Amino acid sequence: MHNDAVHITPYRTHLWVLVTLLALTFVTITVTWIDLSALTVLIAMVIASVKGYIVLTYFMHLKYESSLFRVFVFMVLAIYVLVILFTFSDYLFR
Amino acid sequence: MEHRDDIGAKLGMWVFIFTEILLFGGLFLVYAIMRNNYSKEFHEAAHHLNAFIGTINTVVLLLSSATVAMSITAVQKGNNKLAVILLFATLVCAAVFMVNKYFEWGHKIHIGLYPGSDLMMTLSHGQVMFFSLYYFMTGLHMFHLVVGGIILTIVMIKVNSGAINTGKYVLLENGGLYWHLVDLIWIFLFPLLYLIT
Amino acid sequence: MTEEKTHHPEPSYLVDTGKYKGLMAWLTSTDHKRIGLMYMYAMMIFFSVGVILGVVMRIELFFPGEQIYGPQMYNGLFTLHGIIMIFTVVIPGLAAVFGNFSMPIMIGAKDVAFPRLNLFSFYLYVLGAAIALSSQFMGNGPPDTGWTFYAPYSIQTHTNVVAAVFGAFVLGFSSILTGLNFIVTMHRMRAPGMTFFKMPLFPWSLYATAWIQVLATPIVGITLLMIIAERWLRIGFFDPALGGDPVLYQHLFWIYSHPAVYIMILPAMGVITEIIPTFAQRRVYGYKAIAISSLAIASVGYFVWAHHMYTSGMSTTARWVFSLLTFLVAVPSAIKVFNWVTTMYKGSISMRPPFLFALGFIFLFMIGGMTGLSLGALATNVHVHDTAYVVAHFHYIVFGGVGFAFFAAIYYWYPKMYGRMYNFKMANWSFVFLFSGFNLLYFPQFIIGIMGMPRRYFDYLPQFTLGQQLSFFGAVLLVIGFVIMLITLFSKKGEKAPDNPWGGRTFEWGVPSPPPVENFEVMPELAENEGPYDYK
Amino acid sequence: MGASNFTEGVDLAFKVIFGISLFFLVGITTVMLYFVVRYNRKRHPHAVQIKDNNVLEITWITIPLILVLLMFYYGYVAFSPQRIVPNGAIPITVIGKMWTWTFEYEGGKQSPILVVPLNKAVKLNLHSDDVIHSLYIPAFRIKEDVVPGKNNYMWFIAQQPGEYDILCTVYCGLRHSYMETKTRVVSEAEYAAWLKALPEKSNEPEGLVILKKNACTGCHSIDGTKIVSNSFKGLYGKSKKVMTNGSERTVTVDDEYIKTSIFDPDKDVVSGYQKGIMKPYKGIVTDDEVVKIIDYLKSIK
Ligand code: HEA
Ligand code: HEA
Ligand code: HEC
Ligand code: CUA
Ligand SMILES: [Cu+2]
Repeated sequence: MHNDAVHITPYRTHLWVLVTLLALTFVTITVTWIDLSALTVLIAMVIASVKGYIVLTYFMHLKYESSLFRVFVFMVLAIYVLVILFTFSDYLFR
Repeated sequence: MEHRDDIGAKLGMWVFIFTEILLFGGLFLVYAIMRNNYSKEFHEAAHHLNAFIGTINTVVLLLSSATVAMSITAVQKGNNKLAVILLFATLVCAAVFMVNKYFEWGHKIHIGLYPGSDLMMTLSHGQVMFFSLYYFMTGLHMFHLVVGGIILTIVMIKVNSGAINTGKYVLLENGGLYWHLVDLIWIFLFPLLYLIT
Repeated sequence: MTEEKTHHPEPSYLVDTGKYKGLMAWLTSTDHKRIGLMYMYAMMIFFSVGVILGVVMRIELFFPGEQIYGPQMYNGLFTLHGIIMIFTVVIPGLAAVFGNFSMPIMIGAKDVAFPRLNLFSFYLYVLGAAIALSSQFMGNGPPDTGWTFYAPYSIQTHTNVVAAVFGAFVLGFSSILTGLNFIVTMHRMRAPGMTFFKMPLFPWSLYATAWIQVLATPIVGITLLMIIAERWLRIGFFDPALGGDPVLYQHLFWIYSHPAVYIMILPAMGVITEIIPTFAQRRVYGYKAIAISSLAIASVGYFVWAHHMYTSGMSTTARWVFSLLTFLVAVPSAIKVFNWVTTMYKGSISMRPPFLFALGFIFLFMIGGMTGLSLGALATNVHVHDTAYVVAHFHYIVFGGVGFAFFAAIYYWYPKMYGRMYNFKMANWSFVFLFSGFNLLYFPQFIIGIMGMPRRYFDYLPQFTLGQQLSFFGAVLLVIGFVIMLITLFSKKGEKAPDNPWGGRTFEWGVPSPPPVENFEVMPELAENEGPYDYK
Repeated sequence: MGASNFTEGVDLAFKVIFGISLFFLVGITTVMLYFVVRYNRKRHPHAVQIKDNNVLEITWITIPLILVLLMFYYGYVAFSPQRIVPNGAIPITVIGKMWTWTFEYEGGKQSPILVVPLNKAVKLNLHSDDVIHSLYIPAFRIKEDVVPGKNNYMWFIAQQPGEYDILCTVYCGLRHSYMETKTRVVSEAEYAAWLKALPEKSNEPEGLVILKKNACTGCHSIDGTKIVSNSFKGLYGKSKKVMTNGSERTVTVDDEYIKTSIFDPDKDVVSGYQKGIMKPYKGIVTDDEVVKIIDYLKSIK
């Protein structure tokens, strides 16, 4: 099955991940103080996505799971993005 | 004979997480459309939210996610005692989050800002929509937080009794995955509701 | 071990071996075969209710004007008819019954991955159906929104919409858990040697179905919750009076409910793909093409939802984008039809009832699907949208397709389920009545639809009278056929069935009829050069 | 020539799609039946196993693909002009309300039927205050939803004089199937004369205007006929049996009773009716308007 090599993430990694996430949180907050109008949303979402990526890879252990799991996650997110895009094909062209 | 398949169990959990992602996905879609329709009003309404409480809650949730992740490491290394402490820390974080939310919602409801209230009816459509979404999204998120909290409590008891151990800890992993999902959703909720003013 | 087993064959799953006896033994069983049968019994009850409601509608429509009851009742009738048929019959349908009964055996597993979760989904199903039905008797009376619950009407009407919506929500949850269970089962529990591309095609279709169940159902879940919130809390996502957008509701509803039609049809196609090779004694023609077309239908089918909304005031861009995508999804269906027919070429065909129903399926599905094409095209849709034409289209596919596949599946696996045969002659007669009644009932609806007869109409203009009356007679023939079928299947016990009455090749025909509790005495395996359909 | 400028295009699209479909339906069914007979077990006891053929698979992917794209094309071509309104089209506002249609012409004149001049482009601006309806003229092959809170529209050129049905196709409640009217296509001169003869917008009593505006008249007539519920004619001052909290009592229709009937109709349900048919109009009809309604009801005693 799992060719026995259970991957143990060291505590240190988790702490670093936490620090990174906290740092990114403060980046978002400061960025939104500066008013960049529409860009603000974009930047905030990009940062949130980066944070999400980190949570998925490290906390949720995707990095060490079989590639099937990564394919699935990618597929699900891709479908969701397409759903949004197709819905906006209505709202943006009204 | 109970047949055991840890990867299968984890796969099941992931698939469940996908459904949760799409459940919230539906809400995020509504948010996106409404923001597109009422961008100015959303802008104004977001000012009414307390970004400070939101930030604290973000920090608390990230912290709790890290402790859950570390508790897995602890169990893998055979240190159940540390794992229990870490899980307990997670639950404390969850409680802090809930208390904060209680004050946040309580304050709004106190000044009469809730769906269907008289004050709400005087606001513009876009603002009403923002608050409707705010209550619905954070409410649903909180519901998941409570469910996650219950799961982790059970897990903690099992770690404590040794039913979860170095040789068998997929339940802990799955509980953790669920908890991270709750965190993941907040990561997107927080800027969308509190920050983008 | 092995020696012992050959002497004492294991008892069949129909024999109570556990702690409980009788009914309790069934209600607490986590055996996938028993759960499958329980789904079937429950479903037949709901189905019968739905059928009666349908016939009651037809009686009222026999003449224009009010005959025996008023419009409020009619509106309640088609709503309940739609809710029962869609949410409790065809969506769980073949996946819940035969997915549970046959799929684990076909892939060489002892059970599904999470047997207890499986039983839990069954109870959720019963609970959800009960809640949906209770809407009839509580509060302000039967909901009258149609099964689509379109806002803002569903927010404003005073009937008991919340119960119906919540019932649908619970049913959705049950469906998600079943899908989850099947995905894990098919990933983790296939027999040694059975790669994905050696899996039989019914499991393949269930695999594609399961992904839709898991990925589309949550969207309708949250949408239904929003409807409840609107009714209770004055949260106005879809209510224009509060700044909401009713068209957004339609998007969200169909993001699920279009893929849901593929949740219904894919397992049906899977069943047909099993039946044809068995009765033609021929390897499935185009195995890979059929397997991949299931995935193609599932994935492209996710993105065509707005073809239900061409007249809703969407942007022109969205209209043509969705029309184009709709046409793309028709192609994989065509591939399947071509491959089925080619599988019959140079076969050795025995015309047993399951095969007869499979032929009926192909014919009716083609009509349903092809009229779907005229609905997918923009100009023609605008004319026939929300008319009897649509009613005819979906009955042809949902009932002519899924329903006939269901009959075919029952006739096919019945010997395996009960270890008994049934009377072929009676079965053939039931086909004759069902098939002719069906066409007489729904074909006139195409014609009056094109003439301009709107759907959900309690009363109609005189020019549609003839069509409506033909439909009534069709319904009568159908009910006769249905009764004949029930008698064939459930009245008297037939002779004992052999393990492999049809000469099938998939694993379920290698185990005793009825199968033992853990399905296999010796776990099956597929050799390197062996496929699932190796007929000599 | 079709009844409207769209009729021919739509019918052509139908013909193309049905033609292709029929060809396949008949062809596939025939082949299938032939196989069933020719390779019946009696005639053909031993099946021949045949290898998959990729060329064949690709052929029957490509050909249907081309054919469906052709169908898409015909559908698109016949449809796209439906969304492009020519300049100078006569604007008419359509008001869809549970369960009546009202057509408002330039100058605010209103009529319950749609009258349009021959060979002139007409634009219908669709408007609803309650729920979604859909305006459908089968003979013209057009249909578009009337969505509250949204400005949807449709247009057409009527090409043949005559009377055609108008129907509502989105389910909109109790009397959805009665929400129908006619469109009359007349010559330009006749149209002008008709429009002129149409009475100016209401010198009707205010109360009646309010009743019409809220579509009360969809259920309550003002001339004594019974629609869904009792007529308003002669209502005021009558004594009635009503169910209050499950017990029957007799009341006299007075100001107070009418007010509760409008704001909370389920409180006193007139005997013989179900609860919940009439929705509460609290917040929709104002107190002021109720007074005017009562005044009007008194006047048609
Ligand atoms: C099992 C259920 C099921 C299935 C599989 C389908 C399949 C399809 N449906 Fe249907 N549909 C419904 C159930 C289903 N539908 C229901 C319930 C509704 C009404 C909902 C409501 O409003 O209440 C509906 C409504 C509906 C509409 C909206 C109608 C309206 O309200 O205006 C449309 C529009 O595009 C549509 C299109 C299609 C198409 C293009 C397919 C295609 O997938 C069909 C593909 C199949 C074929 C094309 C036949 C096989 C092919 C050949 C034999 C080869 C030859 C063909 C070619 C050369 C192309 N359907
Ligand atoms: C599975 C789906 C299904 C089935 C089987 C049926 C069966 C029937 N339906 Fe339909 N129908 C719908 C799904 C279905 N329906 C839906 C979704 C709507 C839309 C609702 C809405 O508008 O919101 C609708 C709407 C609808 C209308 C239109 C209402 C309107 O728009 O005004 C009418 C009109 O008469 C009608 C009639 C009938 C009749 C007479 C039958 C039958 O009674 C015919 C008789 C059938 C039989 C006698 C037996 C057949 C047996 C089987 C198929 C299965 C056997 C199964 C087991 C043994 C387990 N139905
Ligand atoms: C959906 C149909 C419907 C509409 C629209 C409707 N009503 Fe009614 N109304 C009823 C029914 C049914 C009853 C009888 C049952 C009851 O009392 O609730 C009723 C009862 C009443 C009564 C009491 C009549 C009596 O016979 O004693 C009054 C007054 C009334 N309505 C006024 C109105 C007004 C004013 C409006 C519009 C603002 C309105 N209704 C709109 C269906 C309707
Ligand atoms: Cu108005 Cu249906
Ligand atoms: Cu569809």
